[in-house]
Amino acid sequence: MTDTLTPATVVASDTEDVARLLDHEGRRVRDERLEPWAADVDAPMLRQVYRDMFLARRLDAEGVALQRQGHLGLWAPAQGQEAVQVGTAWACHDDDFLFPSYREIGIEVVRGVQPQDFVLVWHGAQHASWNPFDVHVANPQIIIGAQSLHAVGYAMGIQRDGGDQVAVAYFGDGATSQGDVNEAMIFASSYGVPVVFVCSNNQWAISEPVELQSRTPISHRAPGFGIPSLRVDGNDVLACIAAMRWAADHARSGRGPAYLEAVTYRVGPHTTSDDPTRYRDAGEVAYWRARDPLTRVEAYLRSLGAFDDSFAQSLTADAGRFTAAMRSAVVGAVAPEPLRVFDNVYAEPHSGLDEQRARFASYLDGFVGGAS
Amino acid sequence: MTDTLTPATVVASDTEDVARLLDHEGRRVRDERLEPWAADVDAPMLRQVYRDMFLARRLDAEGVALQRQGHLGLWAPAQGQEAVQVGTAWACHDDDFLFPSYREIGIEVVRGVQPQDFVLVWHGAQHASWNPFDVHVANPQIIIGAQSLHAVGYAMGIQRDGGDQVAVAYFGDGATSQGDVNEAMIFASSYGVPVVFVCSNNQWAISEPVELQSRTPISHRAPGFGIPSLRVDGNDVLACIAAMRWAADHARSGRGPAYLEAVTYRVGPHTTSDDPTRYRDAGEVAYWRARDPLTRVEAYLRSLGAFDDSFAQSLTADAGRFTAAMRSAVVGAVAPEPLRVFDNVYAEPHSGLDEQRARFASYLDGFVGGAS
Amino acid sequence: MTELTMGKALTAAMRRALADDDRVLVMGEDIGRLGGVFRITDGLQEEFGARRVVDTPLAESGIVGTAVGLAFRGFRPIVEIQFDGFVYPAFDQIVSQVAKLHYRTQGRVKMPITIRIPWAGGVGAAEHHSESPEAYFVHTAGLRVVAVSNPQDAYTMLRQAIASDDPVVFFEPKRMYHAKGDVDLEADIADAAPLGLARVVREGTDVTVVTYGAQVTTAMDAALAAEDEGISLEIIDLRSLSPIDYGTVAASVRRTGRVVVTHEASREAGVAAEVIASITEKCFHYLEAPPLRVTGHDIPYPPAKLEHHHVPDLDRILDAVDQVLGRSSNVPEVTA
Amino acid sequence: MTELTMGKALTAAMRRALADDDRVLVMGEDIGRLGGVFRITDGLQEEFGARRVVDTPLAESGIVGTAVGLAFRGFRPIVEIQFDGFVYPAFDQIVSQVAKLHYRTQGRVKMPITIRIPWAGGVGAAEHHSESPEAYFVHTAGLRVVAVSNPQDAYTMLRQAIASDDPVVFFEPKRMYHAKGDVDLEADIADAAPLGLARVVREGTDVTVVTYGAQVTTAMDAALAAEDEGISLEIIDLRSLSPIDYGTVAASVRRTGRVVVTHEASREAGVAAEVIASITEKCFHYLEAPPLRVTGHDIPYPPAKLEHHHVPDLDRILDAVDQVLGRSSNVPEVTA
Ligand SMILES: Cc1ncc(C[n+]2csc(CCOP(=O)(O)OP(=O)(O)O)c2C)c(N)n1
Ligand SMILES: Cc1ncc(C[n+]2csc(CCOP(=O)(O)OP(=O)(O)O)c2C)c(N)n1
Ligand SMILES: [Mg+2]
Ligand SMILES: [Mg+2]
Repeated sequence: MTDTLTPATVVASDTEDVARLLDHEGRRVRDERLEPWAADVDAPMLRQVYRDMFLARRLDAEGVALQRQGHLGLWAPAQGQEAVQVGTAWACHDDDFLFPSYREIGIEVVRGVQPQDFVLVWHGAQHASWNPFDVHVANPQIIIGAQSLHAVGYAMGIQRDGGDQVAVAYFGDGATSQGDVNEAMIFASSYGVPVVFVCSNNQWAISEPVELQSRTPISHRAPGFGIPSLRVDGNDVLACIAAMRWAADHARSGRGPAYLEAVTYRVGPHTTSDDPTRYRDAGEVAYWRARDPLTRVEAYLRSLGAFDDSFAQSLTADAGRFTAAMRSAVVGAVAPEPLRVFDNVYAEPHSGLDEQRARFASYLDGFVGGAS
Repeated sequence: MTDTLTPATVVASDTEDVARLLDHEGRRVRDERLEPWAADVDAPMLRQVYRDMFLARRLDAEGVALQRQGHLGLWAPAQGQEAVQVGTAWACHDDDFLFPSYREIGIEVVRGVQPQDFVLVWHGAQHASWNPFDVHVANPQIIIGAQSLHAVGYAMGIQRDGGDQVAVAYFGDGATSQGDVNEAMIFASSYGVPVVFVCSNNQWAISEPVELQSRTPISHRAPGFGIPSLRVDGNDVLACIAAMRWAADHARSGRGPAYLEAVTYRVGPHTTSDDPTRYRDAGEVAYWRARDPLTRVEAYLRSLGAFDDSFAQSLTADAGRFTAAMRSAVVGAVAPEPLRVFDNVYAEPHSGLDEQRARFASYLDGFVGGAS
Repeated sequence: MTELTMGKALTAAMRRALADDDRVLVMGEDIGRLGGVFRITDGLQEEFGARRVVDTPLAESGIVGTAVGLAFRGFRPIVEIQFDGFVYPAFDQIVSQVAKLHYRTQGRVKMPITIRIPWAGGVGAAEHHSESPEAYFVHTAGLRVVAVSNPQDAYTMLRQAIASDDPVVFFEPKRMYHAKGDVDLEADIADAAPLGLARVVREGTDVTVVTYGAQVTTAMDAALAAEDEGISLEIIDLRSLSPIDYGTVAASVRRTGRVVVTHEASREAGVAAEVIASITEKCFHYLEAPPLRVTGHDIPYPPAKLEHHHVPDLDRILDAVDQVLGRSSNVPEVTA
Repeated sequence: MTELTMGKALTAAMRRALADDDRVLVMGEDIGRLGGVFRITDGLQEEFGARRVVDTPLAESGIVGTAVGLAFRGFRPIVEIQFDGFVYPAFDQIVSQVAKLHYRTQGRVKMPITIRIPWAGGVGAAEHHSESPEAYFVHTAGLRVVAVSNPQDAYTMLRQAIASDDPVVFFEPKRMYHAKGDVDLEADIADAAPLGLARVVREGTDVTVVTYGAQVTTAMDAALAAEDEGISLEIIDLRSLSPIDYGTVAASVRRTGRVVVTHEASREAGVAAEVIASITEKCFHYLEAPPLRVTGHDIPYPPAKLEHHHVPDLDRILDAVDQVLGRSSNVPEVTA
């Protein structure tokens, strides 16, 4: 009888029960499940991957700095999560459409999002910056889990168009508790659409540990919905590339959705407003700092003789140019025009709003020189 | 690696892959998982159980008749689902609190709901009839899946009170697609509360077959959430009793939630407004009619020498009295007082509504002899 | 001209949209083989296939959320919510995504989604099957909201809604599904009155009665009854609730000086409050009497046997007409 | 009397309720160890334990739905929604269950649930963190809705809300969390003004300004500025949005004959429309000018750098005051 299933005894917080290709020291280890998907990842490619991880790390630090200096209202640090973000994005085709949450800096780096587009939203100038159709990345979602359904709907569209893209839904461990994320699995499985779910399990949803959301590893949920899943070391970029290639290939080849749980860690605070010392130990953070996703790629590249000082210098120089551009986009930025608040509420004229806009314009005109 | 889980190959619509104690012919078969929980179910008890199933069947037919004759606005037939409803309710303690959907007639029969309380709602006189605290059954829920969270919340209350009750959430196969039902599993598992989920998989959600909701057996979902589950023959009342005893014992003894999928069939239309010939074959219905849950208990009782004509006559007589009382509750019922529409919107005075009520009362007084 | 019920007019509008534009999809619960519980999508799956007329799993947030994703991919989904009371699980996706995405993305991502809702009461239904949630959507910037009252509008406005690049919440009064009327199936929608305009459905001189949906019929009945007493009612069918066509309403009120607004939804912060606040602002000096509301009470929708005490009928409208004409002493008093 | 911020006053109210009644629970995201993202539940879990101050999984429908079940079992849950924009996933449980269960069950099942919502803008937050959804709940029969404007009310009204046998949606203006004021922590809540009453927070003779929440402070600032110009504003803090205390509002309007209603929420079918429609009905013959609204625009909440063009400020209130006094030529015209 297939129905006397009992839950697994592994707990959600067991972070070592994962598929891995690079160990904490950067040594190459084997994983039979992943090997076929990593065979062609050579040193030149891994240097490119590392470059994106490095840029994500620096860009993130600059975001924190700009927030501390008052140029941004908020920043959601991604430090420690570069491997899953950069690795999964690298594994995709350029026209696969990614639906991120607010923390997925790394995937946006891979897709070539421009410096100013990382900061204008947190600066408060706009709700979304880049054009999603240029980079095939939707603007970051703040409502937890909502984007998972958008990804599934997009994949329904791919299915109808006969396209060979996949859609990717990115979300956190906390998000798995939302009805929407579960409904997304149900719709995806029912229709067998080409979507990949990527859960970045960074152990925390603000102050809530992952065990509050799930007693079993999050990856265990998907099979119950008819979706194959893989639990991967989210700090091992090689494993993330391989796992995502498996998942995307599964989806792309018409076999329906696939699910990845990437076990990782949010080294920084939830956002710059958060004080994580209220809810977690320094020891835990230290444990994870020792498992840094960048360090192990660097060590691996060094062992291959593919990491030297000139490479390091070029990374730093590139990142410096990038972060300088971020900074200049917000430092001394001019405030947007007041009437812009009315733009794009509707795609077509709306008599009610048009009247409000006209009234407000004439109200502003009533001030000498217009309003501030 | 525990995470290369792949979905089961059993499909949701495989209705024979179930735990069973009475086969279609009413012969006792063994199931090691269920045996311990059925050991003490003897013929006298099974006669009582059958009595409730029989009453549910008759009561249901009377509901359909009353609707056809214009005394009820609607009726949601339960024919074919008596075993799961009556069996699971029999397995509960009297003060276990049950949260049903609109179709759970059988559990209400077991709990002694009165004749008029089965019809006054469909008659249109009230939104809910019995006092839930008298019978420990909430009034039927119409919003699909909403009650699953109420059951979990109630179980959180039991946990806090140190009570030894369990809460039971009843819902259909279609309901499993709702975010709420999934969130209910998440909360229940996270807190380890004493709740049992009972999914009556009757193969259809109005016109939608269960495969549209789930590619895998519904019972396969629960373990991914850390909840043990069992897939049981929902037309075998003995199996339903045993399975529910296992589940309730699991929950009651502090081991957290449990989940049953009862595989059954809705023999009638979704409601009296539905025309199932538009979406399903006569052959399918015939197949299931041959697996009628009452017939096999009758056959089993006969094999035990515990079913004779006088028993049958007493059942018919009792049911006749019951259905007559149902009928007299609605035939020629007086319309409720108009001002009753304002009652119980709030528990405490509300100046806005009180003013509306007063105005409407004086408006009604303006008609000669008041309004109809 | 073809005589059609409102239900069949809606079906015809979707059939036409599906035929004209292969990016149009219909999705919802039981809309395929069954043709919907009201049969509004009857025959569409057979004609256009299950890829374009899509039965969905039973989850409203999922339906609307996937429609958003389809819109991202350039589709124009028509979503059927089975009954008014089942739209609430989708509220987050509607309010935080459908309504806001065009604004959020500075116009880059369009949301040409039509959300069809069989709507309101008067049909003797069970709880949650007779809700009037339109004010929630009217209060939500980024949505257009329309409510139809007759087969021709049902046909034309549904086609316009599907063609609109904005999301439209489309209310279909259940108790009018079987009402018949002539429908011009061939007319070009570009020639029809735009989606945002109200219509004077009966001219009159004494009192302006503003309404929409099934209440238009009730108001017309009231106008006939009033005529017998020598009172001339002008009836305005708003048709669009966001935007509201205040030009048409104000022009009428300036002539009559008296206004009654009626709808079935409850009263507090409802659409009638909006109409009265705006009209008072725009026409204050023309008003001869306080504008009055005739609405459902501020109660959950009552059991079927009591619904006729909740849904405003002809008598309640006439009572308000009498009040604005000063013919009734039943003028409201503050009770507190 | 103790000087407290509004935030601390709210904490004190919950501490007192938890201490007085062991059926009271607090539940929400991050409210335990962290004490909530605004620290409003700071220290409560430590004091009362994780069984009574409960961190929940990240799912708002789940939070409210389980609160309903707890109410079935006789508990009195206080639910914290982390930010205003995250209440929508719980909308179905609030509208179809919390609001309707007492009515549905003919008074047998009480829903003494308090839903606390950190509310509205003006704090430079990201999208979805500055919503003003109160009209949705005001339009929903079966709910009580209150909005607090100062520390003393925050303390008293939260205790009253928790003690109420009805569900209360409790709005806490984020931009006032750090505002300080004297709070009487010992007073008996039975002696306080009942939950449903408005309060005249400043007496005046020329124009009645009706508002609530953080806008009370803005209106008071406007009153000071107006005073300099010799204009006397009467400011009413509604406090309760369902019910609305029309006795207090009407008494004022009968004296001043002029009224401005201001809130931050958008305008169409908002609370101001309700107030104006009701006041026009109740005080028509006392009105010297059309009542005006000063509200947020009918737009999604804009990016932080633009929010001061959306949230009505002192100048926009004074502009409307000028209009109702006929001192401005900027009187609205119908554009259509
Ligand atoms: C519907 C909704 N509820 C609550 C929040 C507030 N919130 C923002 S982030 C967050 C935690 C998310 O945790 P997780 O999904 O693990 O993602 P992470 O932040 O760890 O990347 C919460 C509760 C929200 N944004 N949306
Ligand atoms: C939120 C919501 N959406 C839609 C409906 C309409 N509806 C009523 S019953 C039903 C099918 C339910 O199927 P299932 O859960 O399998 O239960 P069954 O009727 O088979 O017992 C639907 C779609 C509803 N009542 N509530
Ligand atoms: Mg997380
Ligand atoms: Mg079913």
